[in-house]
Amino acid sequence: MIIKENVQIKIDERLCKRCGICSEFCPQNVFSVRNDGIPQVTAPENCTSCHLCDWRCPDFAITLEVIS
Amino acid sequence: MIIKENVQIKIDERLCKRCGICSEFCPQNVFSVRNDGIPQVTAPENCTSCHLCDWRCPDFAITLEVIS
Amino acid sequence: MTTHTHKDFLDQRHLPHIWCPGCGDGIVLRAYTMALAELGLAPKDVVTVTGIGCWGKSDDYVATHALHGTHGRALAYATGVKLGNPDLTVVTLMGDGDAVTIGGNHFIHAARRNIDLTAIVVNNYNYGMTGGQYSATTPLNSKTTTSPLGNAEPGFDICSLAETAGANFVARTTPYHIVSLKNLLKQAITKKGFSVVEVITPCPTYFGRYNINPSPVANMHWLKEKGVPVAKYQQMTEEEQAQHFVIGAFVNKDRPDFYTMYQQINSRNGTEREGER
Amino acid sequence: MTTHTHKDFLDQRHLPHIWCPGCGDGIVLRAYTMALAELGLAPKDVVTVTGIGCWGKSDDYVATHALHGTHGRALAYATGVKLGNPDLTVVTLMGDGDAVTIGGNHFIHAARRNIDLTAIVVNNYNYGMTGGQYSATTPLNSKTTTSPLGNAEPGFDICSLAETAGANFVARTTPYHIVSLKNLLKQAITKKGFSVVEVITPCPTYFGRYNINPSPVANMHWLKEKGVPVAKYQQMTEEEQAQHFVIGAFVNKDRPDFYTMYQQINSRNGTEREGER
Amino acid sequence: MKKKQWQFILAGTGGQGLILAGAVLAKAAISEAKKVIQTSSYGAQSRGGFSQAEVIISDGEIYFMKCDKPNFILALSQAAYDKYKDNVTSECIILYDHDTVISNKRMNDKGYSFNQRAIELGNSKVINSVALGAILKLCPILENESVIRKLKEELPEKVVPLNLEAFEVGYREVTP
Amino acid sequence: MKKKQWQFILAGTGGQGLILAGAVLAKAAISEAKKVIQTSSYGAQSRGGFSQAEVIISDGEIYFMKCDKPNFILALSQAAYDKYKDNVTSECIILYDHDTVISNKRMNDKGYSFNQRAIELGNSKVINSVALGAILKLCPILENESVIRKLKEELPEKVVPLNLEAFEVGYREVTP
Amino acid sequence: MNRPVGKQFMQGNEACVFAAIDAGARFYAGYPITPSSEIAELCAEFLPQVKGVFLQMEDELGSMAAVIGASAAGTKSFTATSGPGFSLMQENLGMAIYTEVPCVVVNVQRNGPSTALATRPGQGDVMQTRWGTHGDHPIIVLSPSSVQEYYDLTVRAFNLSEKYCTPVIILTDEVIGHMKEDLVIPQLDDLEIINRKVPTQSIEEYRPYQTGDDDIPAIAPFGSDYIVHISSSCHDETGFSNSKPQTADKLVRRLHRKIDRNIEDIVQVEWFGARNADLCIIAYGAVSRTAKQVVVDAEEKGLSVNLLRIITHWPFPDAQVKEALNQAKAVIVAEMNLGQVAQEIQRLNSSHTPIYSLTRIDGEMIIPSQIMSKIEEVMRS
Amino acid sequence: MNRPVGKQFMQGNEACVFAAIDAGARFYAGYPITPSSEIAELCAEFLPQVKGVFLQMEDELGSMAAVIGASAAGTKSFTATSGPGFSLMQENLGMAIYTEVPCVVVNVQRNGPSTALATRPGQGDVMQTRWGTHGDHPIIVLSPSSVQEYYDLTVRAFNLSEKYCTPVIILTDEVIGHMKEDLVIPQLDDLEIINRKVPTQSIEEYRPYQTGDDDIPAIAPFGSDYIVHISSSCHDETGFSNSKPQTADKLVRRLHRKIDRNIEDIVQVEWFGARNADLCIIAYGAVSRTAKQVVVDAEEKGLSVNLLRIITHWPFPDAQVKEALNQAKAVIVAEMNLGQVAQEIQRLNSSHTPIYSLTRIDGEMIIPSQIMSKIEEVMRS
Ligand SMILES: Cc1ncc(C[n+]2csc(CCOP(=O)(O)OP(=O)(O)O)c2C)c(N)n1
Ligand SMILES: Cc1ncc(C[n+]2csc(CCOP(=O)(O)OP(=O)(O)O)c2C)c(N)n1
Ligand code: SF4
Ligand code: SF4
Ligand code: SF4
Ligand code: SF4
Ligand code: SF4
Ligand code: SF4
Ligand SMILES: [Mg+2]
Ligand SMILES: [Mg+2]
Repeated sequence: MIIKENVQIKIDERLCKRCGICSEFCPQNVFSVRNDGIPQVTAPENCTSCHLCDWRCPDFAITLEVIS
Repeated sequence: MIIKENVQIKIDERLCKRCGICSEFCPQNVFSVRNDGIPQVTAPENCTSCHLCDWRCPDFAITLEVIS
Repeated sequence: MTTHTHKDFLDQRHLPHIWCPGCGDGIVLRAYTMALAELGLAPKDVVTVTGIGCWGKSDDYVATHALHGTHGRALAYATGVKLGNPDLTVVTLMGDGDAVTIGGNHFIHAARRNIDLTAIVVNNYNYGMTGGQYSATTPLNSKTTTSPLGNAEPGFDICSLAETAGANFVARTTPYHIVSLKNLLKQAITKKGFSVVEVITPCPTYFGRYNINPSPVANMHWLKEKGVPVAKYQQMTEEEQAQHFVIGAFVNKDRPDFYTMYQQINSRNGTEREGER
Repeated sequence: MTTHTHKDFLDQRHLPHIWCPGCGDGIVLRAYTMALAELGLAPKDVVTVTGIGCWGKSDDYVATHALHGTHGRALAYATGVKLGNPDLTVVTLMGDGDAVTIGGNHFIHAARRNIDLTAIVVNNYNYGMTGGQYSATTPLNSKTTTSPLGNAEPGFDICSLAETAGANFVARTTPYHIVSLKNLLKQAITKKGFSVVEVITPCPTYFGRYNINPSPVANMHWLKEKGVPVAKYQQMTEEEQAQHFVIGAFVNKDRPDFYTMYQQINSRNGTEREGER
Repeated sequence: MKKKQWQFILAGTGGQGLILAGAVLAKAAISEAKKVIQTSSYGAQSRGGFSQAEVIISDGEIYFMKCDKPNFILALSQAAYDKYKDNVTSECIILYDHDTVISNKRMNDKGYSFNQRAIELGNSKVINSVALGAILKLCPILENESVIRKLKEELPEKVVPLNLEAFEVGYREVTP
Repeated sequence: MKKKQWQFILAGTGGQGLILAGAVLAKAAISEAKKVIQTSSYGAQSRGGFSQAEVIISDGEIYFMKCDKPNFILALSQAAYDKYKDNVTSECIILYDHDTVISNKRMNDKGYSFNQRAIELGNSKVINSVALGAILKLCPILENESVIRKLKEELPEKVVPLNLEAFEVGYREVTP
Repeated sequence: MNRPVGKQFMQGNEACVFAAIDAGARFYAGYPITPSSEIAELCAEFLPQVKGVFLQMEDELGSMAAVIGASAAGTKSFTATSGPGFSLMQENLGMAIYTEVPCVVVNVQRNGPSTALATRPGQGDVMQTRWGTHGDHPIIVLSPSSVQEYYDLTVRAFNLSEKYCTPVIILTDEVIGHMKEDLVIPQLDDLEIINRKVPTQSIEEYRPYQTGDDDIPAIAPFGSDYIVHISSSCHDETGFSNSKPQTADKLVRRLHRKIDRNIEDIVQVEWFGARNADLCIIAYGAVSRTAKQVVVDAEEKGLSVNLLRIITHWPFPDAQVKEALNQAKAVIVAEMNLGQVAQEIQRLNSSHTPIYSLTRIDGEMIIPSQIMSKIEEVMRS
Repeated sequence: MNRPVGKQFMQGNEACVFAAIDAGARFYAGYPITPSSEIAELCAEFLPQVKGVFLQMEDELGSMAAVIGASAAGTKSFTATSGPGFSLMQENLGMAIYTEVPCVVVNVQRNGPSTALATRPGQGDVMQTRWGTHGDHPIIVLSPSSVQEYYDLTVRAFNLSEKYCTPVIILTDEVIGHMKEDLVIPQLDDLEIINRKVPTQSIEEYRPYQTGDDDIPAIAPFGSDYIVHISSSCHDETGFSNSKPQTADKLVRRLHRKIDRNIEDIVQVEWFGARNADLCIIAYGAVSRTAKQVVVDAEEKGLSVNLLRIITHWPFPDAQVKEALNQAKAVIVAEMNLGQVAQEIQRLNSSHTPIYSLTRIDGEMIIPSQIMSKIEEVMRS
C-alpha cells in the first residue's frame, strides 16, 4: 500500500552530472531527460516519494520535499 | 613388521645441545642420558633404525649408519 | 529522536564533488551520511578516516571529524584513533586498493584484533584515482590499464577474507541496493568489534568502460542483475553463481572487541605474574 | 634415483647453529633438506628465501641458492625470483612474524595470485629472535614479553587464511610428526601454485617457558598431544577441539598458477584489444 | 640566433579530445622537421573537468617546455577562457567557443560556434577537428596536408571522413 | 682530579646469571654512593652462547662506558678467557673457572673450581653468587654487606639462603 | 603504577619509558626490533597501569599510523624502533609532519644499512632522520648521551612535539639504549609538561590550521566540539584539501618557519672542557662519552682539547658549530658512521678550519685511544 | 614487440620504458602512482611481447623486493614510483645496495611531502635519494631533463647498475615524465649494453662477494652452477652472514669505494653557455630547461650567464660544482624544492662565492622570468 503524499522534487542543475540514474530507475517514471541530459520532473503526480532517485543520485543533486 | 638391520648411532657431542628429545622419544629406549645431558646409546640392540632420533634431533647431532 | 539530518554530516562547500558522472562513490557517501543521521549520532561523535583514491577523497565532503592519511593505512590510523579515544565512532572509507591491496595487512589484522571500527570498502574493481589499473579485487581476465589483454590474477573475495580473519560483522551490497546499503551501514556502525561492508560498484570510467559498459546507467543495471541475496544465490547452479555475486550480511557475531579484551586482561592482578617470567 | 642426500642441502660449516636447545627450527630444517633430497633436486635448482627471525636464520645452514632479505618480505623476493627464472624451485622459510604479521599482505596476495612458491611457515607462537613478543599467531590470553598479563588478541589460523586467500596446497603439522612433516613438504614443493605448510612448534625459550613448559621435551610432548589428524579432530567435542589443533593437508587443488595464467593471457592476439580502449 | 617559436594552448573540458588535437598538431609539426613539445595539464578533476594541451612548435631547440607566452589559445569552456584572458599579451589570439564562452572582447578574441557546428556535423566529438581547422587558418605555420595526414593516422578509420569534413569546416568558416 | 675507577668484566655462558651478578655489583656500588655503569653484550647467540656483563664502578663521573682497561675479569668459559687473555694489562686479574678453562698462566691469573663448587652446593645456578664472593675477596672495593643486601633484593626469596651460602663459599675459599 | 622517583639505576630504554609516561604519553604502538624492544616490553607492562594502551601493531607502517591516529584523538603517543623499522615509518612520518600531529619516535640505532649487525650499535641514521621522507619537510631530532639525558630528552621531545605540533625524533643508539646507569627522576611536580595549544575561537569560526603570528595551529582533538579535518593532501586553514599553488607554498613554508624561528628554543649543545681549546672534538650520543674521557685524558697530557656535544641534531646547531670552527685550530668529528655530521659541518666551514672525520662502522664503540691517536696525529701536523 | 627506432615523438615515461627494454630489462614490478603510472601501463603492454614479465605487486615494499628477487635470478629488473611509494621502498633499497643486486628505480617526482599535490611536479626528493634508507650507503642517482635524455639515462642506469652491482635511481619529475617531445631512438646495435660480471673461478672456489682489485663482485644468477648466497645481514665473501667487526667494516667501506673510485665514470654534468660567465645557474631536471632559456635570453640582454646542469645527482659532482664556484662571481641554484642542492653546494664553497637559492614548492614550474629577475637582482648587488 502506497500512501500518496504531496512531494516536490528539486534538481540542482549546478550539481547534476547527467548520469541518468534517477530517471532510469525511478519506479514511477516521474522523470524525462532533457536534451542536454539534465533530468526533468515530468510526471510528479506519479511520485510515491520512495526517495530512490534522491538517495541514488551520486551527486546530491536531488532534493525531495514532502509536503504532507 | 620391523626388519632389523645392523645400525650404528653416532652422536656428535660438538653439536648436541642436550635437549633430550632423542632419548625421550626413541620408541625403543635405545638411549640413556649421561650426567652432563649428552645422550648415550645404551641399548643399540633394540634399535629398529626407524630414524626418528636422527630426524628429530634439532641439532644435526645424530647420524644413523645402517650397515646392512 | 534524530537531531541531525544527513545534510549535517555532509560538507556541501566542496560540491560538486570530483567524482565522474554516475560513479557509485556519491551514492555510498549519501548512504553513509544517512546512516549516521538515522543512528542519532552527531558530527562531533564520529571520525571518518579515509584512504587515498577516488573513494578516499570522500573526506572532502564529510562534516564529521576526518583524517585523510596515506594510501592503504586508513585502518591503522583508525586503530590509533579508537584507542586514543574509545568513545568515538570511527569509520574508515577505503577503496579496494586501500583496503585489501596495499592495505591488506591492516585489514586482516584489524579483523583478527576485532578492533571496534567500521570499514566501508568501495570495491570498484580497480584503482580509479590513478587511471584504472588492476587491483586485488579485479576479476580474473578483466581488462584494465595494466592488464590490457586480461588480468592473470583472480580478485579477492573481500567478505570471505574479513570473515576468515575474524570480523564480527561482514556484509556486501551495491549502491543500486541503496536501502539495504544504508541499513547494513547502520548495523555495521552499531556493531561492537570490527565490521566490514563491501560495496560493489564498478568504476564506470575505467573498469566499466573496458569490461561492462561505459554508461553509468548500464553499470547500475549490471549491479541490479548481478547482486543476488543469499537465498536466491544458493538456488543457483554453479555456473550461474559464477556470473553473480551474493549480497547481504554474512557474519554477525559478538566476539569481544580488542579494547574490551585489553581492559579485561589488564585488570587482572599484576602479581599473578610474579615469578612466572 | 636420488643423486643428492640431505647433507648436500645442508651447509655444515656454520654448525652448531644458533638455535636454542630443543628448538623445533632444526628439525624443520632437517625435514626440508630431506624433502629436497628425496625429490631428486640438486642444490642449484633450488632457491631458499628466508625471512628475518630465528627460523629466518636457516639460510646460514642451507647449501642451495639463498636469499635472506628484510623482515616480512620473503614472499615478495621469492615472487621476483620465480618470475625472474620460472625454472627454479623457490621455497620461502618464514616465521609467523615474517609470514603473517609484518608479511601478512604478501602472504595473502601470493596465495591469491597462486604464484608457484612453497612457504614453510614455522609458527612458534611468538617472535623468537627479538625476545618472545607476541605475534599474530600468539593465542589469546598467552603471556609473552609484550603481553605480560595475557594477549588481548587471538592468533590467526594460518591455514584458513591461506585457504581463503587462494592457495593450492595447505597443510599443518609439527616437528614431532617428523615423517608427515617431510612428506607434506615434498607434496608442497611439488605442487604447482602456492603451497603453505604451517609447522607448529612453540618456542621453548619464550613461549614455552611462559605458557607451556620451559623444557623442549615437554614442548614436544605438548605437540604430540595437541596435534590431531582431521578425522580424530572431527570426532572431538567443541571444547576438546579448542584444546587441540588439527594437522594434515587441508587443501590440495590445481588452480593454474600465476605464470601459467600470465603466459596464456598474453599469448592472446594483441589486436583483440584494438578499439576497446 | 633566436628561433621562431609558436605556443599553442588548447583548453576546455575533458572529453573534447584536446589532448588528441594537440598530438595531431605536434606530430604534424614533427613531420615538417620542426621541434615540438607537448604538455598537458590534468588534475584530480580531469574526468569531465578542466583539460588542456599545450604545444610548442619551433624552428629550433625548445628549452622551456611550458607556454609562458602563448601565441594562440583555444578556449572551449568558460573556465578555459577565464584562466587566460588576463594573463596573455594582447597579440595572443584567443579563439573561443561562441556557444559556451562569454568573451571579454579583447582585441584578438575570436569567437566561433564550435559546439553547435560539431553537433550539426553529426557528432559533438568532432569539435577538436573543427578546432584544428580553425587553428590552421588563423595560424598557418603548418601545411594543412601534414595535419590531415596525422589526423588520418591518429584516428580510427571509420571516423576519419567525418573528422576531415570537420577540419574543412573549421578551416573554411573561421576567418582571420 | 682523576677519580678512581674499577672495571669489571663478568664473562661466560648464557644461563650462568652473569648479568644478574653484574646488576648486584652495580646496585651495591650505587648504594655506596658510587657512580656505576653496567653494559652487557649479547648477540644472536645469546641463548646458551657467549654472555657478558661489564660493570664500571667509580668515585666520580664515568664517561666512557665500556671496559677498555679492565681491572678484573671473571672468565667462566674458555671462550671468555680466550677473548681477554691477550688483550688486558698484566695488572688485570683474570679469575677463571678451573673446571672449564685452560689458563695460559698469566701472572695475575687465578683459578677456582666454580662449577664444581656450585654443583656441590646443590645447584649449578648459584655459580654467580660464588663468583660474587670471590670477586669481593679479590677486589674489596665494596662492603660485603651492600652486596649481600642487593643479593637479597634481587633474588626470589626461596633461593636467597643458598646464594648467600654460595657467596660465603666464594669469599672464603678464593684467596688473593 | 609505582612511579620511580629520585635516584635510580636503570637501562636507557627503561628511562625512556618512564619519561614518556611522565610526559603524559598514554599510547604506544610499535613493532619489536632490537635494540629498541625493551621500550615496547615496558610499555606493555606499565601503560595499562596508567590507563594507557600498549598495542603491538602488525608492522612499523601501521605503528606510525596508529600513533598519528591516537595523537589526533588527543592522546600523547609514541613509538620506538631501529633502522629497518625507521625506514618503514618514513612515509607516515612525513604525514605527521605535514599534518602537524604531535608524536615522538624513538630510533635506537644499530649497525646498518639493511639488516647488517642487528645487535651492534651504530649512528648511521643521522642524515636519514633529516631526509628520510619525501618532499621538503622540517624535523626536530634529539640525541641523548646518558641514561639521565635519555629520560630528560624524552620529556623534552614530548614537550617540543606538543609545543610545535610536529613529530620529534629521539635518535639514540644501542649503547645508550642498553646501558644501565644511575639517574635522578624528578618529582612529577618539578617537571615542566607542555600540552598542545587549545582553540580559542568560536566553534563556527574555528579552522584547525589557522595560526596566529607564531605559525602554530591549535588543532583540537577528535571528539571535541571543534570539528577537525586532517589531510595528507595539500590543505588550507580549514584542513580540507586545496590544490591551489599558493596553498601548497604557504603551508610548507610555514611548517619550516615554525621551526626555524624557534631555533634558539629547540637547539641544545653541551660544551665540555676549556671553551678556547686548540682542538675541538664534535660528537654526539654514545661517542660523546668517549670524547669526554678523551678531553679529560688530554688535559692530563697537557693537550688543549674540548668537546662540542650535539644534543639537538636537527635543526642543526649551525651557530654553535660555527663558533667551534672559528675558535679551534682543528676539529675532529667522531661518529659511528662514515662522516655524516662531518659532512654537514663542512657546509658551515667558511673559516676553512681543518675538519678531521673519525669514523667507525664495524659495530664497535669508538674508544678513547682511537680519538687520542687522532688528536696526536692532528697536533703533529 | 615492434621496437620504435629513429625519430620519435613520445612522452618521457614512454621513452623510459622503451629504453629499459632496450637495455635488457625483462621484469617490472610496481604499484601505480601518479605521475609514474604510465611506466607500469606500458610495461604491462610491452614486456610480455619480449617474453618479459610485468607484475603489479600489492605495494611498493613488495615491488622493490620482487625487483631484487628477479634481478638475483638474473633478469634485469626495474620499478617506478613517486614520493610516497619511494618512501616505502627505502628499506629494500638499502637491502639492494647492501647485497649488491643491480636494479633500476625510477622516481618521477611530484609535489610533496606526504600526499600534498599529487599531480603537480616537484624536486623535493633529491636528498631523500641520497639518505632515505638507514645506515651508511652509497647510491647512484641520475636526473634527465628531456625525453631524449630520459631514454639515454635509462639505458645508462641499467648499465651503471650492472657494472657496479648496485641500484641506480632515475630521479625525474612530473614535467619530464609527462611531456611529449621528439627523440631519436638508436638502432639496437648502436647501443652499448653492459651486463654484470660473470664468475671466472671454479665452482668449488667460487665466493660470490669476493672481488678483484676493482671492488666489484661477480654474483652469479640463482640457478647457475655457482651457488649464490645473498644476505641482508652482514656477510663475508661467501655471502653468508658473519658478524665479525672487520667484516662489517670491510663490506661497507668497499661498497663506498667501488663508487667513489669511479666518480669520473659515473658523474656527468652539462655546461651550457659561455664557460667563463659571470654568473652561473645550477639546475637539474625540468628546471634546467627553464635555465637554458634564461641563458639564451640573458645573452640577448648582454648578461654573462651560464648553466651547470647536474645530470648525475649522486655521487655529487663536487669537482664540477667547485669549478663553477671558483669561476663565477655568483651562483644561482634554481630548484623546485627549498634549496636541497643549494645546501649541498654550500659544503663545497671554499671560495666563498655568493650562492643564491631560488626555490619553488607550489607545484608550478620555475619560469624563465623568475630566474631572470633573480639574475637582475644579483647583478645589481
Ligand atoms: C604509497 C602510495 N602508493 C601509490 C599511491 C597512488 N595511488 C593513489 S590512489 C591509488 C589507488 C586507489 O585505488 P582504490 O583504493 O581502489 O580507490 P579508488 O580510486 O578505486 O576509489 C593509488 C595506487 C599513493 N598515493 N601512495
Ligand atoms: C622491519 C623490521 N622490523 C622488525 C625487525 C626485528 N625483528 C627481527 S626478527 C623479528 C620477529 C621474528 O619473529 P618470527 O618471524 O616469528 O620468527 P622467529 O624468530 O619467531 O622464528 C623481528 C620483529 C626487523 N628485523 N625488521
Ligand atoms: S521519489 Fe521515487 S517515485 Fe518519486 S521521483 Fe523519486 S524515484 Fe521516482
Ligand atoms: S541521478 Fe543526479 S546526477 Fe544523475 S542525472 Fe539524476 S540528478 Fe543528475
Ligand atoms: S633409530 Fe629409532 S629406534 Fe633406533 S635409536 Fe633412533 S629412535 Fe630409537
Ligand atoms: S636430540 Fe640431538 S641435540 Fe637433543 S639431546 Fe639428542 S643428540 Fe643432543
Ligand atoms: S574514476 Fe571511476 S571510481 Fe573514480 S570517480 Fe571516476 S568513476 Fe568513480
Ligand atoms: S628463541 Fe625460541 S625460536 Fe628462537 S631459537 Fe630459541 S627456542 Fe628457537
Ligand atoms: Mg578501487
Ligand atoms: Mg615466530
